[in-house]
Amino acid sequence: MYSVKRLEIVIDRSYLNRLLKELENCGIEGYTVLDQVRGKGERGLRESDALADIFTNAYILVACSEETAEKAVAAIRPLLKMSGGMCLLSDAQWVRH
Amino acid sequence: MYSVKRLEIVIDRSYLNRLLKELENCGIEGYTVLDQVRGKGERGLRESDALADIFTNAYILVACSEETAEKAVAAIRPLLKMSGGMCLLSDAQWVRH
Amino acid sequence: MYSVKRLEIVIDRSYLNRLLKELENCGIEGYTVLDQVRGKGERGLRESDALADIFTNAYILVACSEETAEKAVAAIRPLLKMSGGMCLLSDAQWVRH
Amino acid sequence: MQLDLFLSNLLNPPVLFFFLGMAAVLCRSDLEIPNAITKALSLYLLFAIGFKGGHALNQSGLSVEVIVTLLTAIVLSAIVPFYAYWLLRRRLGVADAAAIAATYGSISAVTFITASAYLDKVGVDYSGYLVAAMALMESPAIIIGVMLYRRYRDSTGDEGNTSDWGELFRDAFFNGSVFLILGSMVIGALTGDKGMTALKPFTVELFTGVLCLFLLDMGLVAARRLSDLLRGGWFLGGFSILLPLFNALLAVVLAALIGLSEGDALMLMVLAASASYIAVPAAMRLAIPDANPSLYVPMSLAITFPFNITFGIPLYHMLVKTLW
Amino acid sequence: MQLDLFLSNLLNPPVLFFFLGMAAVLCRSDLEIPNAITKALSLYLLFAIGFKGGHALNQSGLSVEVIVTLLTAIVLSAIVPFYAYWLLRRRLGVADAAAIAATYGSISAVTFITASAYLDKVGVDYSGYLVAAMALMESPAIIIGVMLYRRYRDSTGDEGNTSDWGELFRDAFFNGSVFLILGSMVIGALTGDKGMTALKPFTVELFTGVLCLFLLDMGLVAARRLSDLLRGGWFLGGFSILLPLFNALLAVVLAALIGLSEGDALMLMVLAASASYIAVPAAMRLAIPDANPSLYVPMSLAITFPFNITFGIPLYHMLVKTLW
Amino acid sequence: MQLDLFLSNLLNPPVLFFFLGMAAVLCRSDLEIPNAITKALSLYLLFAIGFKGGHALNQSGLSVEVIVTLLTAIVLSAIVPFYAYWLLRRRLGVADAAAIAATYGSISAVTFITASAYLDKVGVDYSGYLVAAMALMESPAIIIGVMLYRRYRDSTGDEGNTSDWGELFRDAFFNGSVFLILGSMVIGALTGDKGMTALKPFTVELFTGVLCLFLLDMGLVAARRLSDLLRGGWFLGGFSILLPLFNALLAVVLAALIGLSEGDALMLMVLAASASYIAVPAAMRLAIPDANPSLYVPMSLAITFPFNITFGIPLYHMLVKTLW
Ligand SMILES: Nc1ncnc2c1ncn2[C@@H]1O[C@H](COP(=O)(O)O)[C@@H](O)[C@H]1O
Ligand SMILES: Nc1ncnc2c1ncn2[C@@H]1O[C@H](COP(=O)(O)O)[C@@H](O)[C@H]1O
Ligand SMILES: Nc1ncnc2c1ncn2[C@@H]1O[C@H](COP(=O)(O)O)[C@@H](O)[C@H]1O
Ligand code: NA
Ligand code: NA
Ligand code: NA
Repeated sequence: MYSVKRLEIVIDRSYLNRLLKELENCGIEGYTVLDQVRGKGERGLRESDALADIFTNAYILVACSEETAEKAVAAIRPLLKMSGGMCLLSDAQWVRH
Repeated sequence: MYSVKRLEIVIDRSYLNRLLKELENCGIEGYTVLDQVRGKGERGLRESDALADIFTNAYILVACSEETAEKAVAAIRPLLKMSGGMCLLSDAQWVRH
Repeated sequence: MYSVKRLEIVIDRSYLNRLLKELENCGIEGYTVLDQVRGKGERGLRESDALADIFTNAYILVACSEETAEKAVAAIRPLLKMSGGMCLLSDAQWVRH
Repeated sequence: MQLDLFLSNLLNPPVLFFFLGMAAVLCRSDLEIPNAITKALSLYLLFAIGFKGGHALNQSGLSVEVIVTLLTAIVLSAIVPFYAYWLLRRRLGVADAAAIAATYGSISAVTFITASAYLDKVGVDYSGYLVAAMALMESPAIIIGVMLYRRYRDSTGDEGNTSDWGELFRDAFFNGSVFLILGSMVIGALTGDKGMTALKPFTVELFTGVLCLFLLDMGLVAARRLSDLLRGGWFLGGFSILLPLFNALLAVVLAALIGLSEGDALMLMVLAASASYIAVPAAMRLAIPDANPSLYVPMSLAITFPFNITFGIPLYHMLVKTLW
Repeated sequence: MQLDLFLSNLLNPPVLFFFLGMAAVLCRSDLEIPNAITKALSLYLLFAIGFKGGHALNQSGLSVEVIVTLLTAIVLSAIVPFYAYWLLRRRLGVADAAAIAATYGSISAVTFITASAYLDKVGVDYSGYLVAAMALMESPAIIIGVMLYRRYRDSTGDEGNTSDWGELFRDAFFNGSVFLILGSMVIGALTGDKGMTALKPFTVELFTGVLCLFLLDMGLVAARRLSDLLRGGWFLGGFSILLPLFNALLAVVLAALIGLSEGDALMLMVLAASASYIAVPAAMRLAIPDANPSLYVPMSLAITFPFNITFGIPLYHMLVKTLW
Repeated sequence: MQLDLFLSNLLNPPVLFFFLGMAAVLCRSDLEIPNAITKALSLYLLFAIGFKGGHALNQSGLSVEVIVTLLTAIVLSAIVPFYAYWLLRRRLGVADAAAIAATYGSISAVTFITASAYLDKVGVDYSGYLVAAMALMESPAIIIGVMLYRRYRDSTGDEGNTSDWGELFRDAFFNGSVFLILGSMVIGALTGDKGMTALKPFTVELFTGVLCLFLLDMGLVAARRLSDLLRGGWFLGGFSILLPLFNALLAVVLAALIGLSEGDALMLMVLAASASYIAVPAAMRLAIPDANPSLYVPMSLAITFPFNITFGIPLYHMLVKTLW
């Protein structure tokens, strides 16, 4: 087991692909994605209606080293600024298998 | 970046709307919802069957100040008591964008 | 409120039932499951296509005592080794209701 | 000849698909129907049955006969919860008794539909406007169940339950399935023959096929839920068969009194005997939170429903044939 | 007789189901259609309408008349965004104006489909190849909207927007709905009568039924989105009705110039008057991120769409009847 | 005339929709079909094909001819994995070789269905009861693949693999798709003409339309999975075409021996040549966890399947025509 940073991001799903590209550019090699979550924030309620399919959020969970996390956070900030969303950092232990 | 509390709640989806109303009453302005998760707990297995659509859980993630979190926890306790469910509190850093 | 360990596992969904059985054998009585998440890791992209329905991950969240968590981690390691996946441990407070 | 009716019913593809679903669970097959599909199938069935019922109403008009039948149906569904509650209280607490009483006062659209497929098969007519009776029987029992609960529960320990009567009436009368069936009925009645011509291939011709898939799914769900109940002992299992029989008897008496035809009488019996597993549980979970859904759901879904679609329907038919 | 057209349209089951959906939201019913089902219904409609259009093209061939009509349609959809933008800039910023302009230059397949159901009902013919016109009108407005945006926005504050023209063209011409409708059209054209025979029960006979369910869903969504817009005041509400009317007028003039038939002229008007709520919003969200989707989506979905399918279609028809 | 068969097959709407799906991925369109819909389409196809097959069995009865054909089919599917394994071991490890061998011993229902659409189109009859052959050919290869794996793997490093033979047999014989097709077949056989009358609009008339949508989806998936395989070099690509050809040859010899008709011989060849991408991968992932699914899935799904439905079927037909 070793310490990692847990990065949790909620973002407008329209921008998910750009976000994942940014993360990979920062050297992040693993992530888990939930394609459809809903929520509320500064931009109000965001609930998918599947017709105009642009009111949905995606949730991304990344476990990575502290260093990479810092790089990633810096890289995705402009995207989050443009699209709205949330980014949380917390601590965890990675269980080696 | 500043410290926030991460509040994670799993609740019978029938009560999701009441829960969100309670949270908003406590001053929580942002949350993320997964409408359909399944699980096991004191009340046994809970897996949706979409016919009698009352055996499903919802998952709610909230990032908020410690103070708000405490208020929220107090407010939703009776609901959780009635419906069953789980509530976890942990620490995280909110990334400002 | 009392301290618990948060165990987060991402695993090939084919092995979800075996994993849950292992967890229950370790004395874990509560868990929450997301049946369909996608992601990337050492084994490359994993995105469901619903035809050959074996490229999907499941996400499992468990809150349990530190002791149980350690037992569980030891028990599921061989499974994760075989199937791939991720396991994170972090700290949280369980809100009693 | 009596056996004939049973065989005729059992060799109905929808009924067989229900058992195929149950068999899949027993064989521990991994056959599964995604939740979104279950909902889509049920939306389709409600849409189609409502629309056909509306078209029938358009043809028959709102005659005295129609109105008397509808009123009888409503009264029937409002009486059932009272004696059901009284019986259940022998063994259960207030909350569970009230929730189960509501479940049995209300109806199951799919049981109704299966009965209509049966009548088609054996060549007996029934009035299309009975769909309206079905739609009107869904909600009253919910209100009465909750009234019983609020009247008799011990006043302690339910501070969490904040739902008021307004919400309750909305849940009872505007819940998705009631709303869709009533709405489709109104549209079917408004658009008449022209509407039916345009929608016939969709609402009429596909109907049995969709019903088969839906019953396959119900078989899967019922078999999974059954184990929940079996832990509960014989009282509830027996109740789930005997109460429907009694309800059917009450219905046949009322049907005779108001002079319904053979097919219509059977349909009224089926409605009375059927129990809800969609609308009522959703309402009960909110309005009677301390009732245990692992009782009222499997009772209606895993015992009463299969009993009705296999033995119930031909049994009720035998009775009507004897009396009429 | 004029009123007749309105009634004829209103008593169309699909239109009534749209209002049923809206009513469900007003009554706060919990009626819901799972997202996967919404997508499936829309896939079906695009598939079916494209295939039928392709079959029609196969029958008509690519005559001069067909080509002139298609070119007119494209030009029409390319002009609209210019004056729409110019009007909107009176009140809105560059981004919002450009996004809304694109929305109204493009079209709504379901409006087109509803109009064709209307024409079937009142017994007026139209050319099946207009489906090709519809498909070709989806994308140009997207390109022009983004051109306007990139030309006029103040150069600050959009570092985040990294999408280039290549991506944009792909989003405009290869987005899922455009691709499916065009692809099905090509297949329909290639397989001709043989293909149609095999697919008729699926693509033609079920069509109205599926359309009803889809419009039920659109009613649910439109009613929910409406409140977003009402906060925005009357300018946008008025615009969402007046611009379509103007577009329809422009279309009828062009239709007269190139000598379309009564039915074809109506269809061109409907296309011009309709606004996109699927393809364009998806493209705008990426290409004009600083435009507010809570404006352009409800304008097209919750005002223009219901207006067109209730009043617009018969109104345009009245006009054509007067002129032709 | 030979070219004719190919064209006839290529201008089949389902085949064209498969290529439309592939084209969507190549054009990087965002066309997508929700997972729940994929599953619903596949449930429908299994339900319909099973039911039709059951009805055919009901008509034909279980004659000696039928039984001989079914036994031949089972034997065929049990032999293939042996020589496939032996060939694959030249280049691959035990686990991968065994899993791929199982994949090619088993069958693909959609390939079978596409072949039946082709035969309808060219006007050649085949026996409906071959559906039973198809259903019976799904499972044996799974068992044999796993037997090969357990026999030849080096005994180290698989402590994780705890699945026993009981589980394996259940996965092989009761997996969802096998169960549904067999179950529907039984129901079709039991309910005979009456059942068919009730279900014809759903199971027969809609069939080609649903198949088109499903193949559109398969095209999307196949094109996405293709890149996984191309990294792996030419051996597996070549194998995915040559082995099916050889299997078809073996099948045609057996078909001649037992005296099948032209259409039946073609269908047996198609079954032998097709490879599984649903049931077998699911079983292999559990029973042979160290085999790489990024090999066996794209081989069957992205190479063998498209090869069979475009070139294979008319090629096999040509061969049968020459020999018969
Ligand atoms: N405080 C919060 N806690 C949890 N989720 C949030 C929070 N704030 C925003 N979100 C999520 O991020 C999405 C976009 O947020 P925003 O850009 O602030 O509207 C929301 O729809 C929520 O899903
Ligand atoms: N220890 C736990 N860890 C994770 N999830 C839990 C835990 N306990 C309960 N849950 C979730 O909360 C739901 C309701 O719990 P309960 O009311 O205890 O049955 C369960 O179905 C699980 O989804
Ligand atoms: N560093 C990571 N952060 C988040 N999720 C991960 C990470 N690594 C792996 N995963 C998840 O675990 C799954 C299997 O991982 P792997 O076995 O490494 O391919 C991936 O598809 C992801 O969903
Ligand atoms: Na009843
Ligand atoms: Na337009
Ligand atoms: Na094979």
